[in-house]
Amino acid sequence: MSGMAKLSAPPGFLQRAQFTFSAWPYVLLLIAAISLPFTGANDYWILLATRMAIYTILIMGLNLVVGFAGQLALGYVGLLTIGAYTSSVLVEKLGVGVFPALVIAAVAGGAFGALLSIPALRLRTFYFAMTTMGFATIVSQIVLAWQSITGGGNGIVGPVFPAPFDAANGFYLFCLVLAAICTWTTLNLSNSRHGRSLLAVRDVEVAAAANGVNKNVLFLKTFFFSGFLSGLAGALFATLQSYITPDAFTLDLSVLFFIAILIGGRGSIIGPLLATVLLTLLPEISAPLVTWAPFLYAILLLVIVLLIPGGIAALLDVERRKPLKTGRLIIPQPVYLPSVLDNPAGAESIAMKQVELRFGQIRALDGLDIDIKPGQVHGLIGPNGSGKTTTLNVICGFGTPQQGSLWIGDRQIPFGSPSTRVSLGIARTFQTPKVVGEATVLANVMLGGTTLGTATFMESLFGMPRHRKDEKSLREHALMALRVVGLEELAAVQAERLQHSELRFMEIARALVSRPRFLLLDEPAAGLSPAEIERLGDLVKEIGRHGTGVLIVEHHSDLVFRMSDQVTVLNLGRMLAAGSPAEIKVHPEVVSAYLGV
Amino acid sequence: MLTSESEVLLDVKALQAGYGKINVLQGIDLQVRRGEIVALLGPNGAGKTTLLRAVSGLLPWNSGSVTFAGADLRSLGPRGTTRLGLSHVIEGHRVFTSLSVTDNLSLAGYDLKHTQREERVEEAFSLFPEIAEKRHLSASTLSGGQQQMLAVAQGLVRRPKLLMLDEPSAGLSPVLVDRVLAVVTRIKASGTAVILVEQLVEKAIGVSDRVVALARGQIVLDETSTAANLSAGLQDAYLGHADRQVEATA
Amino acid sequence: MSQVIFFSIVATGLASGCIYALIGVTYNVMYSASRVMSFTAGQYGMVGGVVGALLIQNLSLPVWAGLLLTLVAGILLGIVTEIVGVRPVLKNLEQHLYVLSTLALALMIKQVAAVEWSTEPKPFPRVSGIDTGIWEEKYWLPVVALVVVIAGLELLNRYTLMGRAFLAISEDTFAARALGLPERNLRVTSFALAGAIGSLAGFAGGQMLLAYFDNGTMLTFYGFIPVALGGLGNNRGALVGGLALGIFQQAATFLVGGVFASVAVFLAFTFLLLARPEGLFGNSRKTRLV
Amino acid sequence: MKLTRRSFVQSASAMVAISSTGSKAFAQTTSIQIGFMGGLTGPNSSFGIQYLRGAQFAVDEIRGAGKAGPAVELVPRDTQGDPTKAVNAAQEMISRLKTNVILGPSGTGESLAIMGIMARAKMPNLNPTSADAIIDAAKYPNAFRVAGHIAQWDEAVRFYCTQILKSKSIAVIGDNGGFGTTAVTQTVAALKASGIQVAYQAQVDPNQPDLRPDLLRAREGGATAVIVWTSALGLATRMMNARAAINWDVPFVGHPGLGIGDILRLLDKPSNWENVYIVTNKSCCFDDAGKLPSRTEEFVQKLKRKNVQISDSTLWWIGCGHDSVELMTAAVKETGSTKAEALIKYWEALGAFPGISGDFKFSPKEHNGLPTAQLAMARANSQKNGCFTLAPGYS
Repeated sequence: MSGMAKLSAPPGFLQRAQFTFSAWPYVLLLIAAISLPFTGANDYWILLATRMAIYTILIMGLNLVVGFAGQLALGYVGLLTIGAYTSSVLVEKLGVGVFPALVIAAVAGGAFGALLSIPALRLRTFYFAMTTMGFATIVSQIVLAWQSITGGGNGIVGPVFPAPFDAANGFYLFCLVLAAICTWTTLNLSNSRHGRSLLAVRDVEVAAAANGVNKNVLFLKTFFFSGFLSGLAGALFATLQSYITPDAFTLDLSVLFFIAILIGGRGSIIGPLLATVLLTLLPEISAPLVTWAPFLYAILLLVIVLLIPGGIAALLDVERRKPLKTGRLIIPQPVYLPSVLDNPAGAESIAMKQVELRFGQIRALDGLDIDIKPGQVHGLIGPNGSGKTTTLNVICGFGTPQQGSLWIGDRQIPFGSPSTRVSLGIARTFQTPKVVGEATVLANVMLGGTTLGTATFMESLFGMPRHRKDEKSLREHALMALRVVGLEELAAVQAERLQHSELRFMEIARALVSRPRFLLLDEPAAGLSPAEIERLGDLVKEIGRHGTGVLIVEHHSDLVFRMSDQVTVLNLGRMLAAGSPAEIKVHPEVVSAYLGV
Repeated sequence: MLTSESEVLLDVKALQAGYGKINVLQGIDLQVRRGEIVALLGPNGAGKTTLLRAVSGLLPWNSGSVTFAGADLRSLGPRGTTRLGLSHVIEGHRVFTSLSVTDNLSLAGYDLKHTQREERVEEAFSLFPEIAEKRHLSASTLSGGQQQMLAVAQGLVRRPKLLMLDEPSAGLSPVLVDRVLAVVTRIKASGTAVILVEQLVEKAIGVSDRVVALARGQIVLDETSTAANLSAGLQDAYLGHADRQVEATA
Repeated sequence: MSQVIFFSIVATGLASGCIYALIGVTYNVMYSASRVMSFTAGQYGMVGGVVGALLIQNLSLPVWAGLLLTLVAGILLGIVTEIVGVRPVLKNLEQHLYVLSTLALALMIKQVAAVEWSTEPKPFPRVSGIDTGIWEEKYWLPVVALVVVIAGLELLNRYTLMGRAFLAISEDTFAARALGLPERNLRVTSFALAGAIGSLAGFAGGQMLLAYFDNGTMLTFYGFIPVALGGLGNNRGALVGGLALGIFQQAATFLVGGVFASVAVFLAFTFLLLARPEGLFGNSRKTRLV
Repeated sequence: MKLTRRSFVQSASAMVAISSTGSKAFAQTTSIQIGFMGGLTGPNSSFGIQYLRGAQFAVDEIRGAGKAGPAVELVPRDTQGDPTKAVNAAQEMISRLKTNVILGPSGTGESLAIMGIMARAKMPNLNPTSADAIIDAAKYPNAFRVAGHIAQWDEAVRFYCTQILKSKSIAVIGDNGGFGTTAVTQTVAALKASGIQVAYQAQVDPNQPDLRPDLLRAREGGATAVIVWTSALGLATRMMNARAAINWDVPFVGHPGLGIGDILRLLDKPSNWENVYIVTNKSCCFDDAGKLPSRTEEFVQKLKRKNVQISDSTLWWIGCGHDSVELMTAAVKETGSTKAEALIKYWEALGAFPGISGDFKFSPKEHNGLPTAQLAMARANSQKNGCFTLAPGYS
């Protein structure tokens, strides 16, 4: 079945969609960088290039935290310091080999990076920014005070690499290779389920959880990795400086790293890369620039924030300026559903038993029983505040009731912990579509397959087979889901450019990717044109036919009646009536509840 | 029920508005005459609140036009519309609990002259003796119903030409609902027009001259509150009528 | 002898604590009207010191004129912050772009001071006659400034309609707009007010901190701690938090010495914050919105 | 023409024994590129600025004189005292600008950072900073110091406290910056070694508002003199004010920074500046008769004529810049070469070079050019035209 579906894909389409980024800028940069020493450039330029390479290593790591996870970490110079001193002290004071020291420094950086993930998880943006700044100051203070080890104000000699890496060119190429590897790994990560999850956490945290993203674990790994790169960069920095003192690690440097990412563009890799080059060169160009450099950076930052939020990356991206076809129609193709869904016969159903949820005095749910049977479309209607969305949330693990229980078949499901739901076969959409605007439609839909992926963080970093396998199958699967909802032609477009109705269907596609046994739709028809509502109705019916139990919360009663097999009417958190659409429509209590008699 | 233009206070033409990419209002045409009470009904999500917000300038609209007492409301913002005499009492009796009852009312008359403000505040109190008693207490000490009264009173401080009430009955006991709605009729006496958004359909119809029903961002019913087929029409509006919808959209 | 030491710790702690508290209030005033935490808060303090010294010490203006113009400078910076750094990014607050725009502004203010004023700490003039023994100006001036500001804010909120409008906006901006309050003007005003308070803090603390371009960074951090601990928009919290911080800092400095004192402050702050993200006196309603 | 002459010169100079006449002939045709690095903006830039002022003055003088001499060019770079920028600047001078010598940088941190780089490139360096570690004839054969360094200052200061003030119990207080921490530990160690009691020791945050607690502890500890190691203006003044506040008439002895003119404006009352002694260069001190050494006096007059700003300056900083240029030009004149080897050889052989900031003397072993004897203690508050009056007990 799915084979048939693949065959019928437009030729070359999968390939086209595969490249969510184009590789040539990186290739060009690398070629230019490698050829530098052979153009007879003098050591000064080599030095600057080396500096760029080292900063790149750190910024690639920081980019994952700032650009992808959206955590405003201002104090990364602290991790640079830790890396630099770790390697220097190990080599100078303890006679450890240079290369082992390099690794240990990186690990040390990683450890402290991981530590930073705690405030990141617990504190709000500005608070976190402040904490990291404090962290940076404290590190340099301690380095200064801990004379016996760090040499205090006298500083300490940076490690010297053995030949051929002791010469300017040798060291440069060494750093360059490392920088290239780091860039490559972050690229891999950004195009993996982990990268997509980070963006989701940044922009639509709730949706991330609903799609099975475990923020804590993800942050721990990400922060460790970015700390690891910072530590690595620190060690190389110490060698480049040849002698380090605390005053080399200024907050200005930290701000430079930070700003480079925003100027480059959040969620981009090439942008920060170019920004790093730009910002490293800027002060070297002329003397007044040295004095005013921080001011310039600040202005750049302001301009970016106010005028070009996308940063350099947005400027480079010509694709997004190409106008999209207007008057697009969304024509779902339910015939492909079989290759997306695979529901076991005689599947179990979800049951809420006597669930009671109070917010203070208000009883949002007041002893509610509800059954969602596989293969059925279950409509949920009721006046404002009758508890429709709350019901949906409880099933999805948002909001924990004080009483009652939740079952799938004969297994009881604990309340709360939304990120576990998708692996139980429960997928949902949201009242207002929650999508990552910068990411492509395909990437957004692939988020739905987060839990299907098998490749670990590490495997994704180094683009190992399992990672590539994951990506390939997930991509095809996602494209299939897009074809089902009728958006495949928009796969490669940034989600933010879609119309509202298209986003709604995209969310359904995202939900379908997880091969859900239960699909929960929260007001899917809101803001759709009547014609679109029609098609939505048919699609939902079809999804039901393919064995997935659908719960649909909707104000458009007529739509609900048309597509539901079973309708439950809520009022004040209680079940007012349940039955077939026909029964409900004439149910006197329902009518009165609506007309408020 | 044709009206000569002079009588028309609020004139909404082909109004489209929404949040972000969602166009909740799909082209609304609505007229309200001076001193007229219009009940604005419809299932939730139909766009009632959106319509009020668009009119009062809390929400920018995408297309269409709104004129109020002859003035174009485009890009006037809530401040401008209130100054023109259009008061919008938003849903959920959101009074300022950190302030006293009197202060809540004084703020409603922010840029009136001091003496004038005083007297308007008293005027508002006169309509709601039960909150007048608590004038010096913090608004947080008021019950839900009293807070709703305070909110309505806020709307009256400026002696508006048009008062828009968004679900004044939400979360109130039936007694209080009647109490609040009773005020609506009193306001009418003073020549103020009212747009009343309500869930309690019957009660709303009871106090209003005209009934307008919204569904899916469109007006699906516009009748006098005495019209015969009213309830049937409303039932369609709320619970829909599939086949009719299909024709409408085809 | 030991009393002298004790007095010194308390006096210095109180004085610096008052300055921190004032910067904390600066944060709060801006936050209440806009739900924005601005990196510029500390820079107003720096500007207060620098401009004060420039006018009174270098241009030898009379003290009252110097103070007045200093406040004007702060007010202008506050307004600029609102127009450039806050208003444009207010539409989508949840993206927290204000963190970046205000950071940019703060960096710019600092750099201008560094280049146009000096990177060396410069003396700040004595502004009052009273400056002897335990009545040293650098100890009591910040206290007076804090009292004046807190009292002033109280009066504003209690006895003026504008003050109540501020409270209204900080409680429920949407409702305030619906009521037809001039929300934007009030926001600008509150930023102007914040600028004034911040620069007053710097002016009052001039004796203690000197007119130094880098004070801004320090104040931004130490002024934030009382806000974080006291709870956003909670001036009483900022007051208590600020004084506590000042005393704690001085005591720590005396007991464990400079470096470890700042380490102690930072660690204490971080752990308290991790334990109570909404602050010790903060309530979740206020903090939820950021 | 020129080119051939010079290239001939350079290849020749190695073997040709330099006769004075020859040298002049050669010299006329040699142009000297003098790279200058220092924090000209950013924190602690006052030293860098005055150091450059001196160097610039010397260069202008040579140019202005128009006398037979090599064309001298000064290439300044502002490092803002940031080691990272310093490394870039040093490499630029080495590889791109190809200067013949580097003066500076003016900060210890940045100096430490670039010593290795300059040594690898055999770039002659005349360094005015005080960190002991940066001068090491073996490790950095290319680097020569043209000022006193911590060890010497420490020695001079301890000598003054113990021998002249006859103090048996001394407190040592410095800032927690690079210089402070180093100097304090060094002094404390030396004092203990020489059996002097260390009454109290502390490294304080330069922004610490009140220093009475520290001074009280020092007094409790029984200190009869306080050695102060900081160049942070605020800290220095606060210490003097605190000393007055607890009315303790203990002498402060220490860093030249205690004599900066700005201190007066930071003091509660001018008298707080009494009884403070700084280590400085003897050649820039007034003797009992209030006279400067003639050479210095002459220099001051010249500066005044060219109205170079010297009030509120420290003359030996300016002199230091001047002397650095002189040392360089002299070396080129005498050797007729701008080659590193030649310059280094010349300086190492240099008997005694009469400079403004002192009489320099290098040797293959010793690249610290200013003998400790050239240092003296002076009254901190006696600055006039950047010169100081010798402290009681010196003459």
